[in-house]
Amino acid sequence: MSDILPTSAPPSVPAKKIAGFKPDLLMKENHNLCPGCGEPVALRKLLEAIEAVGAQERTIGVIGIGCYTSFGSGIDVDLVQALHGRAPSVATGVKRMRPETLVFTLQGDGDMVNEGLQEVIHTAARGESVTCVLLNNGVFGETGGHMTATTVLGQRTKNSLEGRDAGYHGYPILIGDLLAQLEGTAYAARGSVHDAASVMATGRMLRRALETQEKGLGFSFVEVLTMCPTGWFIPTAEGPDYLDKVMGSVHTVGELKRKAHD
Amino acid sequence: MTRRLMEGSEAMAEAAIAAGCRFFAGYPMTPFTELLEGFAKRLPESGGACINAESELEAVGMAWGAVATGARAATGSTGQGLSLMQESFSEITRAELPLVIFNMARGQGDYYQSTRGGGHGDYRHIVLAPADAQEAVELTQLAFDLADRWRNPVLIYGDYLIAHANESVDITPRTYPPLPPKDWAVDGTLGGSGESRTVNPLGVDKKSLGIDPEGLWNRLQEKHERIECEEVRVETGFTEDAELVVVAFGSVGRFVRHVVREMRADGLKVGFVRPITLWPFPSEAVAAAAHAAGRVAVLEQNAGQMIDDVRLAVLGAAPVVAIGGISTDRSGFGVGDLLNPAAVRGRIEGALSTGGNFR
Amino acid sequence: MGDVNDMAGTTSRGTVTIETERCKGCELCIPACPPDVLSMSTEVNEIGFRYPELRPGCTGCSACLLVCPDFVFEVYRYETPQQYEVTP
Amino acid sequence: MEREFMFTGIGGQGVQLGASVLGHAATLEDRFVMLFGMYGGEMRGGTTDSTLVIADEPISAPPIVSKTWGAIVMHHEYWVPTRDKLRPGSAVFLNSTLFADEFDRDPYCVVEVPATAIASDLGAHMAGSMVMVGAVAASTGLVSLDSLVAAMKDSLPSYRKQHAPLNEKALSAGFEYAEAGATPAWTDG
Repeated sequence: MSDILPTSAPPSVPAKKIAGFKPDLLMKENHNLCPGCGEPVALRKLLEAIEAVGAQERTIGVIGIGCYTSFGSGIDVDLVQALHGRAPSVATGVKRMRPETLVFTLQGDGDMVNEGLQEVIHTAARGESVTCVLLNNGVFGETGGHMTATTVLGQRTKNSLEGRDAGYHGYPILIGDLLAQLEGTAYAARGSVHDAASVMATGRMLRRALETQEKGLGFSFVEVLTMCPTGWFIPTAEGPDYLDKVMGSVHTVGELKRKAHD
Repeated sequence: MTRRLMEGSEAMAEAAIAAGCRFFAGYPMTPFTELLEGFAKRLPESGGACINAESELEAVGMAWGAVATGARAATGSTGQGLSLMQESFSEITRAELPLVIFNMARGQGDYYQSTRGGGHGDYRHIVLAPADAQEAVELTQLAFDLADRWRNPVLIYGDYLIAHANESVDITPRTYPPLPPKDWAVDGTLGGSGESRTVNPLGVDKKSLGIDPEGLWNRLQEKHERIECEEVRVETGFTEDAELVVVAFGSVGRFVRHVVREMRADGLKVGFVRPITLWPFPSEAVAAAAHAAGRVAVLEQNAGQMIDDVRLAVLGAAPVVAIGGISTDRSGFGVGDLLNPAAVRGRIEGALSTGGNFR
Repeated sequence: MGDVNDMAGTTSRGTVTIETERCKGCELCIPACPPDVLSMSTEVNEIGFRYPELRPGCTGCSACLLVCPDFVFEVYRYETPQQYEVTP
Repeated sequence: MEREFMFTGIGGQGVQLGASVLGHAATLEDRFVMLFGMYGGEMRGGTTDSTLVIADEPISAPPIVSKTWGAIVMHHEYWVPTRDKLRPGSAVFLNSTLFADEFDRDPYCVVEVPATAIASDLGAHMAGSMVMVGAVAASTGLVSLDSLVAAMKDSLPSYRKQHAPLNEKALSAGFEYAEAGATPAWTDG
């Protein structure tokens, strides 16, 4: 083991720091999300995107109910905590009263696609100038891995133990594709955080979504596929592969709509 | 001349806007619809926004967001629609947001819903029950002041008659004592400073980096106790020498007040107590009137809901009888046979002469 | 990063710091590392998790930082690449 | 002093507009007014009524009254429930062109106005309620003709503004037809 290098302190020889622990808009490094969770990775990119568009001092976030909710208290932008499903409506009220701000929502798939499906659809249809971010892992992580409206066929969850069966449980909703069809949606994309390249691509999507809002083009939406090894009952190290192969084969990654952009 | 003849709904919308309301969201439902129309017509020209929401759930969510920014905002519906909004009301109250809510109810069957906190958890709304359009205008303006003063939702309990009768009203904005600054509201400007804000129903303080539900609960309960001490409003009439006191609220209270005046003119010793705040309930006024008269009748347009509060106020010191009942028409808007001075008089005379069905 | 393999194990163009005490041992950084110079420790940290350790050959590409859910990495690029003797 | 009126008829006869014009005219004269219209789901053809209370102080009466000081009856179709709310001595204004019902007139002060006929002569057969309102104003002294005209102009929706001149003629015709002060509303002047 003699070739293990010291990593507890910055290098003593001349070197340039190219990336730090956390985005500036995060107040603390610690959080209580599970090992291998994809949500903090997506949230890092969201905060970096806010910094990239220079909206640190005029951003208001609306947070739904899910594992990421606890993470929210450590984000250094103004926040409104909404109920399960209601974030797009709450964001609508925020944006209408504070049109000069950058308004984003953060919801999980249970929050957005189960409980609040009509709210996000109507918000998109109205072309509301907000950016809705979906952290999609196909399960209710916080309750312990139950089936959601985005769980893919064959996926095992606590209430689809033999795998989601179309005849019994119905089909998953591809929410990004659904929202992209609406006239009020100016930008829609689906990213993933299963590897470094995907994380970087997701960061670009988030930035484009925020830019869409800044330009007043309409509703913008980014869905981020995230790992939930705890809710999927698999080892953390297998999370990225599972996300890519199982979820990513149905919820296909890529930009879904880019209206009048650039 | 400052009085104008206006439909109650229109007057309430104008009064709200005169009080600084800049956001409204609602979903059409009779007899609430005209209030929504009033806001839709007048808010844009006042620099505000009125959204014809796709459901009551969305309406309350939008109002929630608007009020979180520090704007004066309101939503409403009939009791049916408010049932859909209750989950949000619970959270909005716990987030200490000054939302104003209009219940243009179909009758008085929503008394429990309004005063007990129709949703989950321990909470109360200040509930104001106007008897006519002028009072509806005044209570609408007061509602925005009370909501901001206490950082607590205020609900206005109206009905079909309040909504649809045209009356002479004066909408001149009232002035109130200075309010505390809204230093809790989100405007985005503190991002990245380490001082950014969070509006939440969980007792989260960003500095503490955790939730404090017990601290939040204690603070809310202490606030609600102070509201109970300071915000009781009630109208009483002829209670000093009454042999029977009739308790009624809202439009029904207006019928009772009118009929009691007529009966007094005819030499009958009846009095009335009309709670203007349903919560906090004017227990002391009810108790004093009951002790003086020795008999209490409650006339409400339901199977007996406010009568619980009357009995709690009277604490067995006088018999309390229900002389109301449902009063509906074919349309279900709560305008039925009981809403008639002759019918109201019949009920009160029954209680006065026979003692009624005192339980 | 096409020349990474040539340098693996001998030359480091960059390095990382690792806040091992905050690591939850998810191992996502291990396959994410293009030059494959991260491996899990045999020891555990204060909260009971194994954590990544760095061997020579880091390019300073930041992939580990990008995929880490617990923000334990900081990434540096050397002004002059560092040479290391490697234990066979 | 409070004066209650029931204004009744068939939907489309201008009952709601007539009551509104009277109410707005009284408002212009700084009276307190309450106006509550009831009508069926159908816009025209059904029975319709409006309760109008005018007072010189804040109104005590609720929007639905049991007894009225006066009634304005555009058609016999709705006569019986209207009659049931009258007090002895109540003023009753009958649209005699269309009213075809027999009843004991002794308890009431009945004023017959051929409102529809007068309106037709003016070339405005729809303006019968305006004739009636003019007659009520003259007979009761409730409001002045000037206030009625001003209130009528205020009450017309924008898409009906072209009817204002004929409505004004109808108000004047009714005002001239009725005997001034026959059924005075304000005994204190």
